[in-house]
Amino acid sequence: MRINILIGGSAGHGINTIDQFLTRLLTKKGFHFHSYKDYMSRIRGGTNFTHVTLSDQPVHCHDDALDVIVALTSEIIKEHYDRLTENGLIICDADVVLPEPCRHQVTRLNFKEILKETGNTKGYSMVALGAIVKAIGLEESTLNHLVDKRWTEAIIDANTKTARMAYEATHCVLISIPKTNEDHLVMSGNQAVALGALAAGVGFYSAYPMAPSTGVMSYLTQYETRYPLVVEQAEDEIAAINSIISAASNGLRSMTSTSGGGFSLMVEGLGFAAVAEVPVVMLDVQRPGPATGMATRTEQSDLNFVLDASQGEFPRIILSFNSIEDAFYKTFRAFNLSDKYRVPVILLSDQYLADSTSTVREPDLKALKIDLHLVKEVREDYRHHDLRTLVQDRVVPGMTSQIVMNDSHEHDENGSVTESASNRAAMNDRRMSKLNEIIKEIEEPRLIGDPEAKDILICWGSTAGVVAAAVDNLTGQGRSVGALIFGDLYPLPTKTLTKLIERGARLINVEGNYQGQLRQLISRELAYPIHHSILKYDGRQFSPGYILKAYEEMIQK
Amino acid sequence: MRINILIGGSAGHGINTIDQFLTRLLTKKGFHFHSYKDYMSRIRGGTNFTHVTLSDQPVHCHDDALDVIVALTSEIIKEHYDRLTENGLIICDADVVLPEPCRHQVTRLNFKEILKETGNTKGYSMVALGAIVKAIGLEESTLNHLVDKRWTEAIIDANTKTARMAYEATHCVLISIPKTNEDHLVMSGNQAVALGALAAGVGFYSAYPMAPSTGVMSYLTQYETRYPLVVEQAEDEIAAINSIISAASNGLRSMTSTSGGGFSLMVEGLGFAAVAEVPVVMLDVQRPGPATGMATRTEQSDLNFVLDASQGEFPRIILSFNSIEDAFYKTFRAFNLSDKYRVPVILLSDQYLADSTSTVREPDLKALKIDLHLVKEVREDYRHHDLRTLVQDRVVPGMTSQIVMNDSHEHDENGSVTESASNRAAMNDRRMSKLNEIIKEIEEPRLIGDPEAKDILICWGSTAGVVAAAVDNLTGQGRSVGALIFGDLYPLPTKTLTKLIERGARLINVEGNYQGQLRQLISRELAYPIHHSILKYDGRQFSPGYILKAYEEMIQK
Amino acid sequence: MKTSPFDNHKENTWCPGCGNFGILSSMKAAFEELGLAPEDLLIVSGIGQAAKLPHYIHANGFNGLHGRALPAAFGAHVANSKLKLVVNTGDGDALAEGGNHFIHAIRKNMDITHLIHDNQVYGLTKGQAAPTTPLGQKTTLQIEGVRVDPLNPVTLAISLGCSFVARANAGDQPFMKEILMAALNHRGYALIDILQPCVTFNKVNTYQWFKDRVYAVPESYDPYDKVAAFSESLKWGDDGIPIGILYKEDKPAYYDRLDHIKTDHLAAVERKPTDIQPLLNQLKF
Amino acid sequence: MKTSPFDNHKENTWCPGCGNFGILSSMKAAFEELGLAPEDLLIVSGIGQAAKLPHYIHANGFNGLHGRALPAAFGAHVANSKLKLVVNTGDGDALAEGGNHFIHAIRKNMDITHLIHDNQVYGLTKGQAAPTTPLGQKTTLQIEGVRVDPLNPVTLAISLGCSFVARANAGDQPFMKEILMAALNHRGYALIDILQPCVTFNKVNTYQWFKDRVYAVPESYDPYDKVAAFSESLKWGDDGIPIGILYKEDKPAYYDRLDHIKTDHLAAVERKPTDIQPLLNQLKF
Ligand SMILES: Cc1ncc(C[n+]2csc(CCOP(=O)(O)OP(=O)(O)O)c2C)c(N)n1
Ligand SMILES: Cc1ncc(C[n+]2csc(CCOP(=O)(O)OP(=O)(O)O)c2C)c(N)n1
Ligand code: SF4
Ligand code: SF4
Ligand SMILES: [Mg+2]
Ligand SMILES: [Mg+2]
Repeated sequence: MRINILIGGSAGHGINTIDQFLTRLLTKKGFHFHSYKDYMSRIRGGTNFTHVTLSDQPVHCHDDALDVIVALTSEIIKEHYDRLTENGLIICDADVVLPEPCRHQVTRLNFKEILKETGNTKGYSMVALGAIVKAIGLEESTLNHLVDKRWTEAIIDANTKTARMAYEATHCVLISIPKTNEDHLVMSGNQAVALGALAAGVGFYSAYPMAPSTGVMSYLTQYETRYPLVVEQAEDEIAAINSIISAASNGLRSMTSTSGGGFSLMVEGLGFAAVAEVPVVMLDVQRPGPATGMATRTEQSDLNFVLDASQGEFPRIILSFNSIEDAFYKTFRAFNLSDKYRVPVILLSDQYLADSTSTVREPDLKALKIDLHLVKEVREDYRHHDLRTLVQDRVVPGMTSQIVMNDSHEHDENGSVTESASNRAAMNDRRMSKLNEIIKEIEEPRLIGDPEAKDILICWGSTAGVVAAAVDNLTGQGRSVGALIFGDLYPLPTKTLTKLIERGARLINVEGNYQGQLRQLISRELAYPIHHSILKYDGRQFSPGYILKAYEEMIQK
Repeated sequence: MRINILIGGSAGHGINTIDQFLTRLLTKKGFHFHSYKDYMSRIRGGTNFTHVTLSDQPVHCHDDALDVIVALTSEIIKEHYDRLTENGLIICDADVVLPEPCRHQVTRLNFKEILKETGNTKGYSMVALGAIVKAIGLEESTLNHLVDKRWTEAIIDANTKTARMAYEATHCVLISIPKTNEDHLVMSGNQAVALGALAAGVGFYSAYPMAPSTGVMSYLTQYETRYPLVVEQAEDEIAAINSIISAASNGLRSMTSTSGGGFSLMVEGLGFAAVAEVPVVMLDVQRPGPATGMATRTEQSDLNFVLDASQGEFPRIILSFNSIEDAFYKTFRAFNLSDKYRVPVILLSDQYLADSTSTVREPDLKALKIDLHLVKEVREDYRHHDLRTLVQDRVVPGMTSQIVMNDSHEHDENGSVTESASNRAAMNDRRMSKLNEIIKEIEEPRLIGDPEAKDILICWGSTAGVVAAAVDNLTGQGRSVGALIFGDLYPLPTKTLTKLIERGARLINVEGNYQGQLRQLISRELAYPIHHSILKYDGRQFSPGYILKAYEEMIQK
Repeated sequence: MKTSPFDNHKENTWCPGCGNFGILSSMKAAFEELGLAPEDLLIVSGIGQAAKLPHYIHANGFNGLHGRALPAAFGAHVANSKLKLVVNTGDGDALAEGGNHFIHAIRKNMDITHLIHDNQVYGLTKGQAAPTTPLGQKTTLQIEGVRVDPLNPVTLAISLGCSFVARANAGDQPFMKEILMAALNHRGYALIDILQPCVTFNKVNTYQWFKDRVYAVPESYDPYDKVAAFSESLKWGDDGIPIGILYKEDKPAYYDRLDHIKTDHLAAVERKPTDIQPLLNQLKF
Repeated sequence: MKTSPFDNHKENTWCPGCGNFGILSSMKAAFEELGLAPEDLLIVSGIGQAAKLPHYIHANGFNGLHGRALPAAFGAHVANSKLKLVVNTGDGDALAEGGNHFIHAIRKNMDITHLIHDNQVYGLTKGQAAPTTPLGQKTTLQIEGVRVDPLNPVTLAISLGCSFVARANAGDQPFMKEILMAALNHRGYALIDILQPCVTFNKVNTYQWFKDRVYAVPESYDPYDKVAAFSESLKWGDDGIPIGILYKEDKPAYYDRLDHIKTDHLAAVERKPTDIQPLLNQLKF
């Protein structure tokens, strides 16, 4: 059972604060939740909202129907009123305009009045919190947890008092839902990446700010001292990629993050890392393109781009995140893969996932192992690009007395420039053949729902959560459908896919882009056409309802 | 009938000068020729050669077998001796080491001696020219044409004298070949692009030097005054692309050229041009990647890259050059296509084609028409990104009193930033739907050889010439084979291909890259697998012999 | 409120109180006073808060990529040198992502007015350090304070021989308008570093902070003395912050260096394919 | 010929007589005199003739992308600040493609020695203008002469507060070696602009041309006076070309600003996934 709460207003209304405390309280109370942010590319004003979905089960996406709308502006009602369930509840400020007649329960609170009374002029968020806590049936004592280490006692008192008043003034109570007793962590998509990188021992992180990726850097920067780690804001993305390549070539695990526009500037560096066989991890948090596009919106349209970005040909690994928890593990794994094969690893996230927060099972850190694949003592016969082997540990300057050359040209086994035709062909073979090794470690896509169903939805990245919810829903209706969820994307794992094709399943690709880019990749690699697509490219993430509707329409035809 | 002459030495030996004069003399005498350069990425020393193929028919590639080797260093003999035909001739300097025993005719000239005698110390090239002219059976008077407007009378005299001495000293005479009476032009691949751009009315050209593309800029810069035209060396490739976008948005036809590394830096700009619907023409003269790769070598490995370069999704047109003549027309056409559809056009050349020179039929300039698609008077209902139409003339500042906004975000019909979901989807539809219009103007690949043959070779770009020679050769042997030659690459023309697939032809792709990138594109677009490939990725162009051999091996299996 | 022919009616998304509003008004006022019409102008920008400006003014606009406003201005200038070009960039836009273009655009001395909205912070991306953020200043990202030395755009421009270098204070609109008019009247590269309070992310360099520190260079100041201008430009913070025209140099503007171009509107030149016949003739032997 | 522990036996592809040979020899001599071993060094470069240098010396090398030597040096410095970092770039490499990194690398004052092989031309790509090519000088591409103003790397570096700025002449190896040693001994960003004749493409700025014009700054010269140094740096050409140490500034080097890093070899720090347990604990509510 899931409850959906949408809380919206203008930038400056503290929607973020409401979200942050609400999700903390929910976690404390043993709920699972998923919360995503919809905000405009501006600092003040406009219309922003956060959408919190809570449950006793892990949640990976939002739903279409809303149980509670908290509206600080009339726009929020205008936009989302239609989504309110029959028993749904509206909590709103005094001047918010509601439809006439309003068929729903309404708690109208005079925010300003309450705040005047408690002398807490900036406490908008506390009013909202008090009301929501009551609405979802939690005890008043829950509000005792409205604390933050940056607050003074006086602030805490005023806040709690404010929230209590709102609690009291809220009359409508939703049926409360079962809780779990597990201990979860709360993280955002961007945080999960930062934590995955720290777990992997990242020692250098350089990036240039760019929504929606900046959160990774903001998180890491807080822990520079503890790890120790250097986080440096670069002058541009070109500097970022080139400095991490160099740091990595000196044995330090290094990473950069950006969105598509910044990735564009890193393209030359990507090829350099590949030819020099220096391991780097690059995160692309996708937003709608082309060019500046939509800074705070979501899309899955960079797959084609990162698949073949940069001149010439070289191996690379592309992994996408299916959930926040997955983002942690995939980032960790990216470093090991990159070091082992000495190839760049590109992580694909997107605004929806990056800016979402959810409960996450606590990772078992002891089960993780860092493998740097560095040469620790002088090796007489060392060759930096050894034609006799594909997978080799590497020498970095200053770790032994051995010297080494990292080079951006075509080079011989020792990194010296050469124009020899035979060397060129051999080096190209060496690099490209790595893909045959890498594919052995690539994870097959996950098949969920009915594995024998006629219809199999295909998706990747953050769309996984939405597709899973849609499949659950259909299964709940007693219908047979499955979904194939891709996390690892390149080299494309084809075993499961081939089996589905062989048994004649009808494949339907569900992607947040125009062209159906995973569909294109499958077609390119398997020469197999997928004829059915559910696509969305309006800057917003799918919802389960959207998929269901599109699916129904599709099968009707 | 074709005669192949290879002339080689060190950088500094004047190999270029020999090439330049030899090809001029040949043209004067009514021959067709093709000449390509193989040089190292250094200014002095090393081993460079030029390979001239002459014929009474237009020539688009070199052959494997050599009729004449002119060797100024022993390395040239070491590398190419095996290619000399039985009746072949060696012309070499006194100290050049020949194989023992040498089964061939040899004219050994003491270059230094001759030069001492004629007092023409820098005349290496003239000695070589005199000898070659004799060797291929031309009259001595041919040497009267050794003139250049930069030379004084004294220089001309000394040069002619030098060449005459060498002519006399050369004893071996090859059977002379028939000539044509047509009047041809002589151009290099890079010059053809520059001329095509000038014919199209290019008014601004900005680029950053990068081999093997720099020749385009060097040629254009000579004619700044005449046209009038601004040619500006940019501080980097990012500046180049952004300034041409802006110039084009102000109604001036603009272009940039680079090689893969520079293209990497232009990727963000490419997407910007597309979203702002500003027409730009970009030339990528391919060289082997990744990264710095091999500056003066050739490859066809940027197709995948340019196909999806830049974040997000947008329409683009990709055209490749099948010959030097074709480079002229494709460049001209690129501007008209770009202006009509307001999409970026990417031209794919490569080092082999760019640095080659050949005879070219004189274009009929009167048959060409420039179409700028600009709005010339104020239009009340003008919308810069009109959702009611796909193909529209555009307003540029300062041509009428109408004002206009060019923008890199997702925007509404007037170029204003908007975050509206429905607008986003509509604009994406508008942009991407242009591809359906563009495909109507895309040229189908050319089918040569036996159109009904079982085996059809597939190729693109400069490999066309080599494949055509291979097909000629097989046809000459009485064997049935065809070839499908792609010039226009994206949107991929599929009609001819589909017919071949339907009639069950066996497709064999021939590409100068590792992955078979056109094969991948065909697979992606048609979900049709091509199982046979002839690939080369050692930094050198195919030769007809290489293809024949690979083809024989393939069919043997 | 006064209306202007440069008003447009798009929603403005700057924070209330932002220094950019003053810059926008002063620009409009300067344009009006100079008798410019919307179609005479092309307002070019990159990406950032400052760079939103072309959307808020009724005139031709070019809102390009982050950091790339100057190459864009260059291209426009080549195509149509009759357009009055005004470039609006943030400090990050102009000096970080776009730093290379800045140093090279100045070398061309093209005829533009370039405004750096110098808020010493990245506004649009929520408060990270800009190249002009003082050493040690704390930001949303540099939580322990910036650890690299700040870059002074005025000093940099003078060292590069920029032909017009000024500084203005967004809190003083009349003064700013005067500087703007002088810049617009200058033939060549006119740079104005505008002290622009970001009321949301920069709590140090506020209207008051600037007000307490700025001083106009005196009448006696000779902007043609490069070494003196360099010396003056080094002043900052509690030592006072000079505003006004700090440096000038007489030299040919870019278009005046193009001896071969006889038109001021290159895009309007009629061209025909047959124009290249002479070049083809050269290729016959 | 003297041999050196820094000799390697790769074929050198520079033109005979190129100024780069002198730079290479002086570098080897300076390293020897300072008692450095090949494994202590990391020679970083971009792409160009100058940038081939790491291939011609027996030491750790990093031959990166055109224009990107400085970010590469930065990454290496972060990973292992014990390495002696020497960056070799062409003038195009450092100031055109890499111009943005130049201005920002100086702001960090990282501990490197940066040599600009200033041949006032693009050598490797056959003679186009570099940012340092004089106005009006003809090149293989600028056939009517360069029409944008040249950029003076020394002036630029001084204006940015680079902590060590010098100029040397490739035609004077003993002097160059002294400067190199001083730069290598400097903690912070040491820039040396080296006047490097390109015998193939620059027929103006030859060995003789430089010999006739260079002068060493006198003993009395105070490199700590920024304004005076700026003024001195403006001298060029027939007015004489100052060589020697032109500017110095005492300020913390990059690593000394990293209060939180207690090691000089960050890449050697042992790390375990369990290190992040405290962070996970913070995410429990
Ligand atoms: C290639 C690229 N990188 C990063 C960004 C993200 N970005 C947008 S504006 C901006 C900086 C804004 O700071 P500034 O230029 O000072 O302008 P302000 O908002 O302060 O006016 C950044 C980093 C982008 N749009 N494009
Ligand atoms: C991205 C990119 N653009 C262009 C080039 C081509 N390129 C190589 S070296 C060079 C410039 C060389 O000049 P400079 O840096 O002054 O070095 P020099 O050869 O004079 O020592 C250029 C433009 C490249 N390798 N990469
Ligand atoms: S964030 Fe700062 S610069 Fe941006 S609009 Fe708000 S006050 Fe202005
Ligand atoms: S071209 Fe110039 S810089 Fe390059 S090696 Fe030759 S002389 Fe030296
Ligand atoms: Mg700013
Ligand atoms: Mg140079």
